[in-house]
Amino acid sequence: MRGIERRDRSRPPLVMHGSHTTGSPYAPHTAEDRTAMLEAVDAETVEELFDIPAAVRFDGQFDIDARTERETRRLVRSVLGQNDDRTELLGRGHYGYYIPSLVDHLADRSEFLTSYTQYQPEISQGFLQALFEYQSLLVELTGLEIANCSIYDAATALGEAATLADRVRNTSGHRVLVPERMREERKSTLENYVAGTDLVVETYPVDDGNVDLAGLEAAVDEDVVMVYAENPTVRGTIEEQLGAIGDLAADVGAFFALGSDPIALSLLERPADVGADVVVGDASVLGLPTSYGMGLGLFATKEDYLRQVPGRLVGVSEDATDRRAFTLTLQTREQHIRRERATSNICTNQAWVALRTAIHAAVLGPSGMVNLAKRAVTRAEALAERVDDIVGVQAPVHDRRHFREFVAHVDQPASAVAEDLERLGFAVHVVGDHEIQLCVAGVPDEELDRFVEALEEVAR
Amino acid sequence: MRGIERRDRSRPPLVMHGSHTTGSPYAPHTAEDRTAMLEAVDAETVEELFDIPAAVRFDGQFDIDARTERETRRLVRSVLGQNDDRTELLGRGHYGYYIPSLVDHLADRSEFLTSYTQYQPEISQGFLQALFEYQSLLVELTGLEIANCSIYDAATALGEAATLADRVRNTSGHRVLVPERMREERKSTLENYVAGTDLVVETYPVDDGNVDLAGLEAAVDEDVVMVYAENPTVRGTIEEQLGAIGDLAADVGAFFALGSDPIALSLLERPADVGADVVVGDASVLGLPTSYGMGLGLFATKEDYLRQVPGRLVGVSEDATDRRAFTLTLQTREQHIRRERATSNICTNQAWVALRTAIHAAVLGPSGMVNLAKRAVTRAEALAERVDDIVGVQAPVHDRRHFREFVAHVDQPASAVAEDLERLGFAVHVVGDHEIQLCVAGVPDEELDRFVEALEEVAR
Amino acid sequence: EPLLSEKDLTRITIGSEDDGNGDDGEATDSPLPDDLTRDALELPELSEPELARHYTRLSQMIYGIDSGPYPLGSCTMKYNPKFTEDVAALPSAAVHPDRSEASVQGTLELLYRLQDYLGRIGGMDAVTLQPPAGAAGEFVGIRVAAAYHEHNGEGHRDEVIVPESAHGTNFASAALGGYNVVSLPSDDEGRVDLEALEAALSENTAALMLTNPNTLGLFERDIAEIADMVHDVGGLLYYDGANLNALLGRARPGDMGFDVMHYNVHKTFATPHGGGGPGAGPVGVVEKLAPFLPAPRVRERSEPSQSGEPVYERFDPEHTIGKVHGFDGNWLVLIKTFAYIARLGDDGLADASASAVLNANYLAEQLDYDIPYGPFHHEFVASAGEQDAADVAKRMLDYGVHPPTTKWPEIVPEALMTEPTEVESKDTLDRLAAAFNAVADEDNDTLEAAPERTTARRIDQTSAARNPRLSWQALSDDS
Amino acid sequence: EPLLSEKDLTRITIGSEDDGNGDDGEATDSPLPDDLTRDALELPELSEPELARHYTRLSQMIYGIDSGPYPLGSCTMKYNPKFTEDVAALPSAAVHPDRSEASVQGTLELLYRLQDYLGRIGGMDAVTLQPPAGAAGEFVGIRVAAAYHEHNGEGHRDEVIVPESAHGTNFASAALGGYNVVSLPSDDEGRVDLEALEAALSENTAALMLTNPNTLGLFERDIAEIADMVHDVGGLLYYDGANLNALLGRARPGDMGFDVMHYNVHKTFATPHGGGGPGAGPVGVVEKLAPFLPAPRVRERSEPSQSGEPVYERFDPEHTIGKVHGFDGNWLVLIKTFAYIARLGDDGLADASASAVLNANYLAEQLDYDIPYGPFHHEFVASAGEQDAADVAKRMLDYGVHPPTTKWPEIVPEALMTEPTEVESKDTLDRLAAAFNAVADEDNDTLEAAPERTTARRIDQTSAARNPRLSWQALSDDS
Repeated sequence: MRGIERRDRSRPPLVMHGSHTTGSPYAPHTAEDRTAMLEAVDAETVEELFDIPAAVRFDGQFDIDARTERETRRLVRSVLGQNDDRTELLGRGHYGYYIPSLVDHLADRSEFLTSYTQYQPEISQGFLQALFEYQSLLVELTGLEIANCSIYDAATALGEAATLADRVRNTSGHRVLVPERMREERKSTLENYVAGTDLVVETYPVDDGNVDLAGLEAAVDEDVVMVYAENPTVRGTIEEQLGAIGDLAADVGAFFALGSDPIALSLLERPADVGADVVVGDASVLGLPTSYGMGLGLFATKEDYLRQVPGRLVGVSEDATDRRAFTLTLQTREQHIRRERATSNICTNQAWVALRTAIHAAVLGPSGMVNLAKRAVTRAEALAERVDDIVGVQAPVHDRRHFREFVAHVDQPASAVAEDLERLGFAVHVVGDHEIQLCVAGVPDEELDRFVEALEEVAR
Repeated sequence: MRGIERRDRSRPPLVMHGSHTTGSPYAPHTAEDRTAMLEAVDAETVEELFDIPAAVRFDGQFDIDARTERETRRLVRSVLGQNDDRTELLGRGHYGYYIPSLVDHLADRSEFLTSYTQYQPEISQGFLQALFEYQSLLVELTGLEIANCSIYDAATALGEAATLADRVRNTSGHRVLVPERMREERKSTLENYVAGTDLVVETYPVDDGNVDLAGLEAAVDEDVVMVYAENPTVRGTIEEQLGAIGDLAADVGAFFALGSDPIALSLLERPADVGADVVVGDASVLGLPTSYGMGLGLFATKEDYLRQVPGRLVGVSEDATDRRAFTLTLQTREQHIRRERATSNICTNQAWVALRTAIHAAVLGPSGMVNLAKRAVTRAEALAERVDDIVGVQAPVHDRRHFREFVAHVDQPASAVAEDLERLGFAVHVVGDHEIQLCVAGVPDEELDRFVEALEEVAR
Repeated sequence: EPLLSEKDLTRITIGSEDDGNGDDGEATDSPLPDDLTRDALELPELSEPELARHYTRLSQMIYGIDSGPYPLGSCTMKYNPKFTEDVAALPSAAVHPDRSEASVQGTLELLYRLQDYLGRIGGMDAVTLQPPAGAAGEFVGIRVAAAYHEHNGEGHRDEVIVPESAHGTNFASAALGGYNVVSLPSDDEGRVDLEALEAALSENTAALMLTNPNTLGLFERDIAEIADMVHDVGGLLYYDGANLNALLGRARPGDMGFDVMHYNVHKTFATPHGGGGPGAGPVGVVEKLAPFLPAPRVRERSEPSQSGEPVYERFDPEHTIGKVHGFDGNWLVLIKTFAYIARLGDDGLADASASAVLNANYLAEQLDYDIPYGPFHHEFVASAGEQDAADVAKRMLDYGVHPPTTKWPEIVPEALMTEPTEVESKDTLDRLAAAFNAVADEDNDTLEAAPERTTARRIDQTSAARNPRLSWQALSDDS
Repeated sequence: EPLLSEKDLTRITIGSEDDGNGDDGEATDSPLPDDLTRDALELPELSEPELARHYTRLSQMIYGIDSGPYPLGSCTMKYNPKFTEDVAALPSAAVHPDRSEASVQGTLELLYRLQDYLGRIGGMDAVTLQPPAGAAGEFVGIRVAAAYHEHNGEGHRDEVIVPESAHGTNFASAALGGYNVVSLPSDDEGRVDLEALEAALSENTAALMLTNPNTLGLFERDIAEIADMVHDVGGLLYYDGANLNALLGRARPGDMGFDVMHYNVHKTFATPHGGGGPGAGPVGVVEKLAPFLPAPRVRERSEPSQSGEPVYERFDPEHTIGKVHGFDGNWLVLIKTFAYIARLGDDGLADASASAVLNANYLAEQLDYDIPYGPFHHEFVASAGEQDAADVAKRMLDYGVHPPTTKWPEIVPEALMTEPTEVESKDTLDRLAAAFNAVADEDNDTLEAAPERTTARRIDQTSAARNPRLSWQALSDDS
C-alpha cells in the first residue's frame, strides 16, 4: 500500500512577466513539482527554456481577462442570450430535426469525444467500428460501394467531388455544370476548390424548380467533366428525371454528382439507380441540432474510384490472432503520406459528427428513417395547401412534389412579410421579391398551426 | 464472422386488451422474438402467464396518454417553465452553490448512474472506491472515525442519530433536546423517527441566535439521551460555546449530536474537538444544485459505535491475489440480514449524490473548500453591513458572527417586503413579522448589488 | 487506481494570523477568531485533468445496466431512458424548497400530476411523494397506520405481521415504527399460509405487510380473502410495491383490498439506481388514511387563476403525521418518474409488465437449474441445489453477466432469485441462460475459485469485517 | 462487439401501394409515386437499450485523453475542459445560419469577439473563423495569397515553398491551390537552411509556409531574416499554427513577420478532437490581406443601437475569395474556443505554453532514447535508433500509455515525436518516461510481437489495403 505523503500542492503560475498572477487551471503542476522539474532540466526559470530571439519576443499583453469557470459560463450565456428565440421554418441545406437524447448521452462519452484520429487502431477499435458502421449506412442509402468517414460539409464535399472527377475522368474537359438555382455559398466553395485546377464552374437552367432537361442537354458537351444536381432541390422540389440527367452525363463520359442527405435518401430514388458516380450532401441532418450551419460532408462514390477517394476510410482486417479488427486503410491516398500528391488536403474531418449521425440513424432504424422522410413530404405539402388558402399567399410556387420545404408567393413584399413574421416569433427565408420559403423539418404541429395564424395576419 | 440475417423487426406490443396499439419503447422484443418466446413457454398469449384471479383483475385504463420522447420533453419543459425565474437569497438548510461542470460530466457516466448497490464488489470496485473516498472526506471534516455512505438528508440523519443514541446510551433516559430555533421540518422528522421508541423530543432555549447555555444547562438531566445543536444555526449564526455544550451532554452521559455541513466544517470548529459523538447534516451542499430540498444525509460518529451505525459502510479488504480491494462491510447491521433487529430500515440511500459531493470536494481541494467557507463569512457579513445602511432595515438582528446567511429586521411587514422583492425578481425567507433572512450562498456579486438596490426600493 | 489521498494530501492551516510557517502546508487568513475555527484541513488537492482521469478510470471498474443484463431478483434493474436525465437537468427545475407557491407553480403542478398518475396506477385515493426511498415509504405506511389506529382509539395494536419471505426492510420498518413483528410462514406452494395467518391475526394486529407477486414471483391468489381476514380484525393491509412491475395494467393494489402501499420508482418507473440511490418511495393510501399522510401534499385550488389556469397549492392533511424528510423528498428523481410515466402511458406501462413476465418465463424455461415454485410472473427463484448460490453468482461474473440475487428467500435452498425485466432482448436472455447453464455444469472447486476474469478477484469479507478500515485515514494509521 | 448489422437487418419496402407481401419485410405506404422513390431500405432496427449497450461497449474500446497521457507530437492532445461542452449545448446557441442579423446578435457578438481574441493572440489584423479545420485554414491562406498576388498583377507566381519537415497538409493545401510545391531542406541543426531558401526564392515565389517552432520543436531563430528574404522577392510568409501552443504570450506570428496564419483550435485552445474532428482553422492576416478573406466576416456597426448597445453585422471583404464552407464553419467548436480563451485569459494562456515547454523538456530529460536536436520547446523528436519506431509505438500500448507520433519528420531516423502538453503532471510524465525506457530496453522480437495487452493485437495493414472491405455490405458479399 502506498504511503501517504504530504506535499505542497499550491500552484503558483509558471509565468513570469507582466502582472501574471494565475496560471492555467488545466496545468496540474505544484510549486514543488515545478522546482523539481526545473532542477531536472537545469534551468532557473521556465523562460530560459524559450529559445526566442529578443527581436521577435512579445512583451505585451493580449488584454484578455481570466475568469472562473462560472463567470465564463455566465459570459457565454449572456452573450448568446441576445439571440432571439424564434420558431424557425428555415431549411435550404441546414435543418433542425429533433435529436434523440440517446445521441447526446452516448456521443458525449469522453472516450468518443476526447480521442484522437485512430492511428493506433489497437486501442481505437470502438471508434473505428462506429465509423465503419457509418460508412455502411451511407453505402445502403446511396447504393454506391464506397463512403468515406466524412468531409467538412455539403459544400466542401461538392468541391472534393469536382477534384475527384478531374482526377478520374480521362477527358481533357474542364467544365463543371451546376444548376442555376442552388445555394450560392456552395457554388462559391466549389469555385474555390477548383481554382487551382483547369476547371470552370458553369450553370445550367432550371425549369419550375427542377432541372430543365433540355437546357442541360444543350449545355452538355465533351468538355464537361461533371454534372451536379440536387434532390431535393434547394427549393424543396423533388427531381423527376434523375435517370435522364445521369444518362446525359454518362453519354459524354462526365461524372454525375448528386447532392442529397440521409433523410431524403431514405425515401427518394437511390443514387446508384439513377447513375450517380458520387453522392455529396450534408449527413448531419441526422445527428446535429441546428448549429449555425455546422455540418457533416457526406461523400460516397463507386468502387472504381477507390484509390482516388478523398478523406479517411475505415476497413476490416485481422489482428495477430486472426480476429476481425478495424483500421484506417488506404492511407497512402492521404496528405500525411503522399503530401502534394494526396487526393485531398483534408486531415481533421467531422468524425465525431459522423458518430452522432450513425447513432441517430440507429435510433430511428430503417422504419423510422422512412417515416421521417414520408413526413417530410406529407407535412410540407399539407402546409403548402394550408398557406395557399390564405388571402395574399399562393403555394407552392412550383408545380412539383415537395420534400420538407417549398416556396410560397406572397402578394406583399417578401421582406416585409418576413419582418412581420419575425416580430410574431417566426423566421422564414426570403428567396425572391415576393417569395418566401418555408420548411417543416423539426417544427412541431402546434407551431405550424401558430405559424399559419401568423401568416394570415401579416400576408393580407 | 457472423452471417447477416434478415428478420422481421416490427414490434407490435405484447399488450392485448383495450385500445393498446403501442408498447414500451424500452422493451426490445420483435414480433418474431415474441412468437418464439411464447412457443418456448408453451403459451398462446402473454396474458396466459398472468396468474391473477378474475375478481382482482384490473380491466380499466389509467387514462395516461403515451407520448414520443420529444413530446414528453416538451411537456416537462412546459410544466416546469411555469416556475418563475428568481434570484434566490434562500438557505436555511438547502443551498444553491455553483456546481463545477466536471461533477456532472463524471457523475453522469452511465457506469455510475445505472449501477446497483455494490453487492458484487468484484465488478464494482470503482464505485466502492469513490464511496470510500467520500467516507474519508467526512472523517477529515468531522474528526470522527466513522462515516457511512449516506442517509437520505439532514432531517433523517438526525432521526437516525437519535435512535443510535437510544441504542448505545446505557441510561434509562428518554429525552432528546433540540434547540427551540431549528427547521420545524427537521424536528417533525425526528419526532417520527422516535415515535416507535420511548424517546420524546423537547426544546431548549436560544439566546440571540445561539444556544442559551444556561437554559440548556437547566434542561439537561440524567434523563437526557441526546443533545442536538447546529453550527451554523438555522439563522446563520456561528456557535461560540460548542465545547461547553459537549461538556454538558458528556456530564450526564448523553450523546452530543452536531448538525453542520461540509462547507461549514471546512472552517468552523472541528466536531471531534468539541466533544461531538455524532455529526449529521446535509452534505449535498457540495455536489447538488438547488433541487427543491433533495439532499444527502451526512452521518459520522465515533469508532465506539461502529457496530450500531445505520446505513452502508465501505471498507478495505484483500482479494484472492492479496491485492487491496473495496467492499461493503459490516452488513450484519443492515435490514437485509438482520431484519427487525437491524440498526436502521434504510436500504436505498443517496450513494450517487455522495459521489457527486466527493467529486465536488475534490475539485475544490482543501484550499478551495476553506476559501468557500471564508467567503461564506465575509460575504454574508458584508451584505449585512450593506443592508443595515438601508433606511428601514437593521441587520444582522443577532449580535453574532454569521456564516452564509443572517436575519434582517425590516420596519415594513416582512411578508410585504418579500412580496415586493419577489416582483423585482428576488426570493427571500420571511422568518418573523418583521424579519427576513438572507443567504449569499451561490449568489454572484452583481446579483447582490441588484438585490441591495431592490431592497432599498421596497424597504422604506 | 490509487486513492485520491495517495495522489496528494495537502494540509491547509487556518488561523486569523498567518504564522509564516510554510512547513505546515499552506496557511490561510481566517475572517474568524481562532476559537471559532478548526486548525487545519488536510485533503487531496488535484487538478481537473487529474480528477477527470481518476473518476473516468473508477467508472471503468463498474458494471452498469448499460454494460449488460442485470437480473437481480426483487431489485429490478431496468434500462434507464436517457432523456429523463435531460428533463431533470432543466434549469427551471432548480428551485429552492422555500420558494413561494405562486412562484413555483411548475414544480407544484408536476408533483400534483405525479400524485395523480400514481394514484391511478395503484388504485389509491391519495398519494404522498415525500418518502425518499422504498424503505422510507414503508416507514411512512407504518406511521400512517399507527396514527390511524391511534386516532380511532386503538393505540393498543402493537403487532405487524410480515411473511417470512418478505424484504428485510418490511421487518425493519415495522420495528422502527415501534411494532412487534410477527413472522408468517409460507404454505407448501410458497404463498401465504391462511391458517397461519388466521392464527397470527388478533385484536393487536395493526397491519399485514405483503408483496404481491411475492418474492417467489407468485401471485397471492387468496388476496381477496386475506384482505377480508385482515380487515375483519380491524387491521390494515400494506402493499410493498417492489414487485409492482409485474402487474401494471393487469391488477392494482387498491382493487385487491390493500389500504396503503409504497411505490419503488426505480423498480417500476425506470429511474436510475445510482449505485445505491437516490430513489423515491411515494406512498398511496385509501381515502380513510389520507388525513394522516405526511405534510405537505399538493392539490389544485378550487378557484383557478384570473386567466382560468389551474392553481396549485401545498396543504397539510388534517391529521398529518408530519414530516419524514427535511423538505419534500428526492425531487430530481420524481421528475424522472413523471417523465417515464408520461412517455409510456397506459399502453407502454402495460407492455412493460407483459414483456417482463414473458422474459422471466422464457429465461426460466432455458435454465438447467430447478425452479421449485410457480407459476411465477416477473421473477422466479431457481435453486442451485448442491452448489453454493453465492459461489454460482461469483462464477457468473466470469461469463460477463451480472448474477441474480442469491440465498434469499430461504424457502428455496441456495436460491437464485432472477428477474430479467422487460428490457432484455431474446438474444440477451439466451446469452444469460448460457451463462447460468455453463456454471451449472461446473464443479465446486471452480466455483469457489471464481471470479477469475474480473477487476478484483474474490474479496475477503471476513477480513473486511474483523478489521474494519473505513477511511484512508484508517489505512494511514496501519502503515 | 458484433456489428449493428450482425444484431439485426430489417428491410423496409417502399411502395405507393402495399403489396401485402410480408415476406419481403415491412412495407410502407409511400406518399410519392414509385418512380420517385427507392424500392427498399435495409438497416439495423434495434431498441434504445440495445443501442445504449452497443455504443457504451464501443466506447470502452477507445483510449481517450481522459484515459491517460497522449503525447502525440504535433497533434497536441490536451485535456478538454468539460464546461465548454455545456456552453456549446446552450439552447440559445442553436440558431439557423440564415437567421436575420438582428435576431442573432448573440452569435454575431461571440464571433466578433473571437475574431478579436485570435487577432491579439496571433498579432494579426483580421481574422476569419470560417475554415472548418487546420488544413482548410491552410487552403484559405493559400487562396488569399493567390488572390492578393492576382490583384497586384502578379498572377504568374506559381510556387509555394515548404520545408521538407513540414506537415503533410502544407504540401497538399498548396497543391490543391494549384501551386507547384518547392521542398526546402533543413540545415544541420534542423532549421531552415538559409542558403537553400535563398536558392528557392524567386519572382515566382507566392509564399513560404513555416511552422515555428518547427516540427522538431526548434524555434526558427532566423525568422526575422527569413521574413525579409521572402518579402524581398515579393512573397508572403505563411504561419502554420500547429505549434502555437509553444509560444503563447512569448511571441506572436504577426510580430515575427508572418503575413497569414491559421490557428488549430484543438491544438491551442483545447477543443476536443472527437476521434478525428470536427476542428476549426481560423485564419488571421495582416492588413493588406484582409480584403481577400472569405465572406462573410463580422464587424461592429459604426452606429450602436438606440439603447447604445453595440450592433454586429456580417460583411463581405472587398476582394473576398468567397466561401470555403457552405455556411460559417464549425460553430459549436468556435463556441468552445471562445470559452476556453475567456476562461484562461492572458495569464492562463501564457502559463499553458510555459507548462507545455517545461513538460517537454522535463520528459526529454528522463528518456534513454537519443534526442538529436534542440533546444526544443513544446515537443521534441527522439530517435528509436536501432529499433523500429512504429514497433516502439505498438509496444508502448502494452504499458497503458498512448505512444508518440512516429517515423516523422524523416530528418530524425526512426523518429519518436513527443509532445506531452501542459496538462500532464510530473507523476504522469514519470510514468510515461518509465514506459519509454522500458521499451527502449526490449529486443526487437518483443517489439514486433506487440501489442499483447490491448483489445485487438497487432492489426494487419497490408491485408486491409489489398482487399478493402469498407462496409458491412462488403463483408456480406464475402460470406
